[in-house]
Amino acid sequence: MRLAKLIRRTGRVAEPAPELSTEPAGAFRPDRALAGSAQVRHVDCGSCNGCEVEVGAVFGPVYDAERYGARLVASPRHADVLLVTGVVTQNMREPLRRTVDATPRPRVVVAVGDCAVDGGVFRDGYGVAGFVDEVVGVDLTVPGCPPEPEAIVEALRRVTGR
Amino acid sequence: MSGVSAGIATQLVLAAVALVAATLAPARMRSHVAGAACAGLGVAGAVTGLVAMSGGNPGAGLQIPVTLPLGLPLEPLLLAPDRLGGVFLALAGAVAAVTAVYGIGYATGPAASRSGWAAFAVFILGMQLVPAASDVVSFLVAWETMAIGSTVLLLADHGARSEVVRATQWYAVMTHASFLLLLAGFAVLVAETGGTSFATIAAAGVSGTSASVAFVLLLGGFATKAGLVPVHVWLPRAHPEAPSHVSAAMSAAMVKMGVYGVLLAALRLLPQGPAWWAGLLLVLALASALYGILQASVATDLKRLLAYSTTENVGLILVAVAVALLLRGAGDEPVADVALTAALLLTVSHAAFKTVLFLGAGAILHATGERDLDRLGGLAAVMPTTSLTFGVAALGAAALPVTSGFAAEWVLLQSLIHGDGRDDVALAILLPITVAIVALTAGLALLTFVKAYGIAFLARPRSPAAEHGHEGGRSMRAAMLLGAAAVVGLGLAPGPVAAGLAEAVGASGIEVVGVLGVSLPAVDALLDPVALILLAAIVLAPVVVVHLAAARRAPRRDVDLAWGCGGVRVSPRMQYTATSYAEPLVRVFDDALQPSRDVEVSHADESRYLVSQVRFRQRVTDLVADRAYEPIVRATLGIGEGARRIQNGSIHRYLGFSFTALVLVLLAVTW
Amino acid sequence: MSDALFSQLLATTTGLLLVTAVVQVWRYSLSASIRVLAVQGAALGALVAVLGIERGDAEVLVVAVLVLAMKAVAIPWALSRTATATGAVREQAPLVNPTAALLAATALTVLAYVAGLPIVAVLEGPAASAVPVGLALVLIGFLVLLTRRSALAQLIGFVVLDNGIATTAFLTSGGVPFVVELGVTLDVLLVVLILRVLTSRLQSAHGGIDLDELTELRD
Amino acid sequence: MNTLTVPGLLAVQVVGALALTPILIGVMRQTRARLEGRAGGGVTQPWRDVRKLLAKEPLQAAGTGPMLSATPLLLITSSLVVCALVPLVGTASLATVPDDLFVVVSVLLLGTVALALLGLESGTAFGGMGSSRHMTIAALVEPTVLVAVYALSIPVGTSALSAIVAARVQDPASVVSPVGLLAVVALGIAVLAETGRLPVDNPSTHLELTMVHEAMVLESSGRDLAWLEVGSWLRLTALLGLLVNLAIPWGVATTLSLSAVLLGVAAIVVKLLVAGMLVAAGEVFLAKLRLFRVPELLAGSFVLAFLAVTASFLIGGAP
Repeated sequence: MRLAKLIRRTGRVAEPAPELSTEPAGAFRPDRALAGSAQVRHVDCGSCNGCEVEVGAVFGPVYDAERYGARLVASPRHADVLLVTGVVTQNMREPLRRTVDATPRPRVVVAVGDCAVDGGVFRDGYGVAGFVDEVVGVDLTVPGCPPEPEAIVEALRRVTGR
Repeated sequence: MSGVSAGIATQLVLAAVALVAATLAPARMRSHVAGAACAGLGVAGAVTGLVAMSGGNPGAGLQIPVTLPLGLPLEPLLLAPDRLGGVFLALAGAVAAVTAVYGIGYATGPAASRSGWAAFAVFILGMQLVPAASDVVSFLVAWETMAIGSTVLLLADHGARSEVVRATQWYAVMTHASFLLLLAGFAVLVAETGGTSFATIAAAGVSGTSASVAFVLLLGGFATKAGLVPVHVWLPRAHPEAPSHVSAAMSAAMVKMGVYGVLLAALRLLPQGPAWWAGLLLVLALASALYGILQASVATDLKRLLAYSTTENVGLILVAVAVALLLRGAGDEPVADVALTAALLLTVSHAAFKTVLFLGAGAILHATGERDLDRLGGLAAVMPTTSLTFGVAALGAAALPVTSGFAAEWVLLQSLIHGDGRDDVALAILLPITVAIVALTAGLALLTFVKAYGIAFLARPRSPAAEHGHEGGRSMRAAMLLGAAAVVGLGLAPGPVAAGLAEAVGASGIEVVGVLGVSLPAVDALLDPVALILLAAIVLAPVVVVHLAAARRAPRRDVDLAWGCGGVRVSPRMQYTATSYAEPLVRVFDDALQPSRDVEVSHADESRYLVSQVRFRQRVTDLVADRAYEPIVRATLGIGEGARRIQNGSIHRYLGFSFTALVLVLLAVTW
Repeated sequence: MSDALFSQLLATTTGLLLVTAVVQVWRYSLSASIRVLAVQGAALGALVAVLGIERGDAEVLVVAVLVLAMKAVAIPWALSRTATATGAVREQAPLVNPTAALLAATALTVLAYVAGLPIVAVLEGPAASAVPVGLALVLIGFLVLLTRRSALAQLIGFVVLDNGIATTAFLTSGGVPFVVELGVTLDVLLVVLILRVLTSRLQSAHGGIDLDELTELRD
Repeated sequence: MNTLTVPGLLAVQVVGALALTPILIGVMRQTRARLEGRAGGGVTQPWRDVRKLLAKEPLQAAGTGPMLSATPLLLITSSLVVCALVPLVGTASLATVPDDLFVVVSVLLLGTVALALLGLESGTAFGGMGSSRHMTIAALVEPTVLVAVYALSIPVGTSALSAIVAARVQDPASVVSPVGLLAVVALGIAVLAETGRLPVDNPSTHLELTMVHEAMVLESSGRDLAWLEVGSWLRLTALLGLLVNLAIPWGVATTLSLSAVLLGVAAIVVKLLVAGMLVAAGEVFLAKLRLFRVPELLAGSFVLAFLAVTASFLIGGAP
């Protein structure tokens, strides 16, 4: 009963959806197969967990990426989009490769956060194998340390086109 | 000379041929010759059975005039199967034929020795004479022949494995206990009626206390052979140790002779029994069904699992029989007939799929030397035929469409839910409980056989032996395919089968409908597997079209590893094993199974906070055996010890014994 | 009212009584148990009312109102007060595992039906045919008393038991005389209140209402 | 020509189920999203997901066998057959394939077994885990289902679902009779367990260790996954539909006249969507039971079903 009251009081917390930006992001052309629906698998390759917080927020009530057709899934076999966060450490190089290989095509690899995009502060660290684009090809990048949830949402919306 | 008697004579001749072949044929071609002869014997039995089933000319058969110099009212031995006997004769024959064919390729070492094949022939002959016998003496003779043959076969591997001896001891003791009970039971009947032929006994219509005594004794004897709880203990010991084609024959056919016996006693010899007989039978049967499947679902030894599932199935069969008797007592004839038909359907279908399952287990044993599911896996890739046939049979055992098991269990459930308990308290309480237990049994059977098939044939090999598995010889594959075909065939055509079986027990109201479907007007229910398949095909068609279209656009891609969270290596030891698969169940039924678990954690030398390895061991023992039998066994051994002390080999003491005896006798005389 | 409707209502109310009893065995969150107990009281009241209307007996109707007030309002209220006071929200692990207890409840119900058959046979009519439910309630109440640790849960079991007795009484005779019923119900309320006091004392003494703690009073 | 044939009706049911199922799931997700204060992906999202999955390539790992591609087709076949048999729109059924309850259950179980084998086949720890739990639950649900329908079948004297539903349409009193209520409640719990909803299984979990159904399909991708999803959604539709038709039988077409069938379609659509919303709303308030508490739940539902049977026998609660 208390929960019911709470629900009634809270109502809808999702913020109104911002405009879908139309200018193309680099060379990225969204695959028409993924229009309107993109399952997301998040891969942490050695992040400081700053980006994780933001990614969590993306799928939380406020930003609610699900309304654009993006949903988190439990297995790359089910996924279309890989959100890769963090600079790739030695131990995560092979798992990342396998994860990408385990994702059926068409697939989109999104590098989230500066570390993932270009190594960020960890670049050339002793345990670092390189940034994501060096290990597996990257289709979309979301710079920022950590990136704004809006930015991540926008990247996902480029894929789903909603 | 009628067809039946000709058939039985042929069987006797073929048995003799088989014996000669087994003893005289040179070692390298012994299996072929003797196996062929045994198969022939089986076929002869099957044909004779079918003739008798269709009621060729009742009473006709082989008369063997004997005169024993005893004061007993002996009538001539008569081997004339009635229609019910025909069913079981046909069943035993068919199973014998398939297993013999399998044995040609499978039997090696002791099983293929002279004694091995000779015993097999004797075993088969005895099994086929039991349902043919229609008088007490020949019945008991056939029964004992069957017992001896099977015991010798069971001993085959005693040189190689020590468990075999122990298993054989259990089997021998139980089987002779069964024989004694039968002897006593029949003795009561003969004493009451003054005749040894079943016809005489049935005509006399025994009733009252003596009838009850006889029934209980006979039930005890037949239940022991049929492997009901609590006298099932020999099954899980004997079946795993016997050569697989023998375990197949034992489990699929010999155990059924116990069922035949119960039917013989309850329907033919003592038809007018009071209700509590049926109640007793029902309780025993329900206990067996539930306990059997529980043990099977947690077993990891494949053949042990199959043995317990046999207990379960016999339980279900006798549930049907008991319900039929109850309903008959309540005057609900039509539904009782349905239940009776269900019993026979279950019998036949169990014979079919259990043969294949044991033969499949044999093929696995043959290829990998493993019986332990925890060390198998991935066999589908290396043993396609075995995988296919075992899979089909497992479907049958799980009572899924469209196999024989499904049709049989469907008829059983129909008969159960249509028994009207509104004006009979006993029914009102027993029927719901029965439905519930049967349903739970069915559910657990599902899990059991998903486990058996999935763990053994799917996933990746859990041991090098399983990795290098290979298909068995041609005769083995042929036998398994034959059995699997029977499972599917019986499932696709329940109509004719059910009708035929109903005829055999004089049950009315079973009709063939449509192509091969069965209809039960008594409970207005209808099952037509072929139509069901057609419906499935129709609804599947559009899906397939879409599927193929999609397949053309996006073809399948092969990747090297299954998804293990990006794990760099995947070892087969990460997989679920049979033990872990049954773990939730063991927890749920903890009180009923009382498993013994022990966990050893060995620490690394550097620090006792680092664990180098954890060993987990779980054993589920047969509570009934432990609680009920161990005391008896211990007592017996104690007596044996005592006897040894008396008898210490000193000649003087023996002389002393006889002297004392002499003196005592003299005293007694002079007194 | 028409016979069909009467037996229909009878079946529904008794069925409700039975289900609520089973749920008592099933759930062991105290708050839920108390709510279910209230429902059961209401069902009992409704049953009495139905009987009253059918017999056209005003007195029985009054009793119905009384029962409703006591069993559906007063007692649950008292219990929930105790619950909040002692802060006991959830019954800690019961003595026997719930699955077994549930199956036991089933067995008891069947037993009740069998035992009730002669009664049903003696006094005819739809009302009589529901008597077994009353017996089942008594038995299940006992089961709850046996299998629960906390004083409150036992109180609930006790009330279920009393409901059972009341049900049986109403269904068999034309309802016990007004005064007796009044006495009994007040009695129960009294017991509840007393035990409530005891419970709070127990709470203050042992910091819990687990009756097994009382075994320590021995030495 | 304003009457349908029986095959026509079945076709309506199958096609209708296929069309409605994604919407039903969408509505359930949307309800949940709204109650959580989110905007939600819209009711047609499941449609888009399926369309996309069909366009994607399936992957096959080395060492996995035929089940990977066979199971999806088996599952959806069994679900579609059940949709055809269960009286969703109307109570007419084929002469040769009556909607006999035991047949329906066995066909469902065929899909269940296929899923379990798929889980075992992948040879990963998660697959086996899901499969094992799945089968354990299935085994324990069995008694509830059969006994519950046993209770429903006693007054009608047959185990044909259409006959049971038809009888309830004719005689609304039997709907509120204790026997009917008990049986339907028990069946409801069984259905939740069978279709992997809360509190037995959490369909939207991402944590492998808490998974039952999800864990078995972790290995599937592309169109395989599409069929698996649609298949298990269809199960939900069929069983939920059966449940609502038993609880609120009104509106089910008892004749084959066009008008009756249209009414039946409208009725089942409304009932299903409302039921779906209720289930989803209820799930917001529920937490997943620990696996070893599930038997208690099932035992409870079993007791209800059992009481229903004994009641209908002993107090003759059923007309």
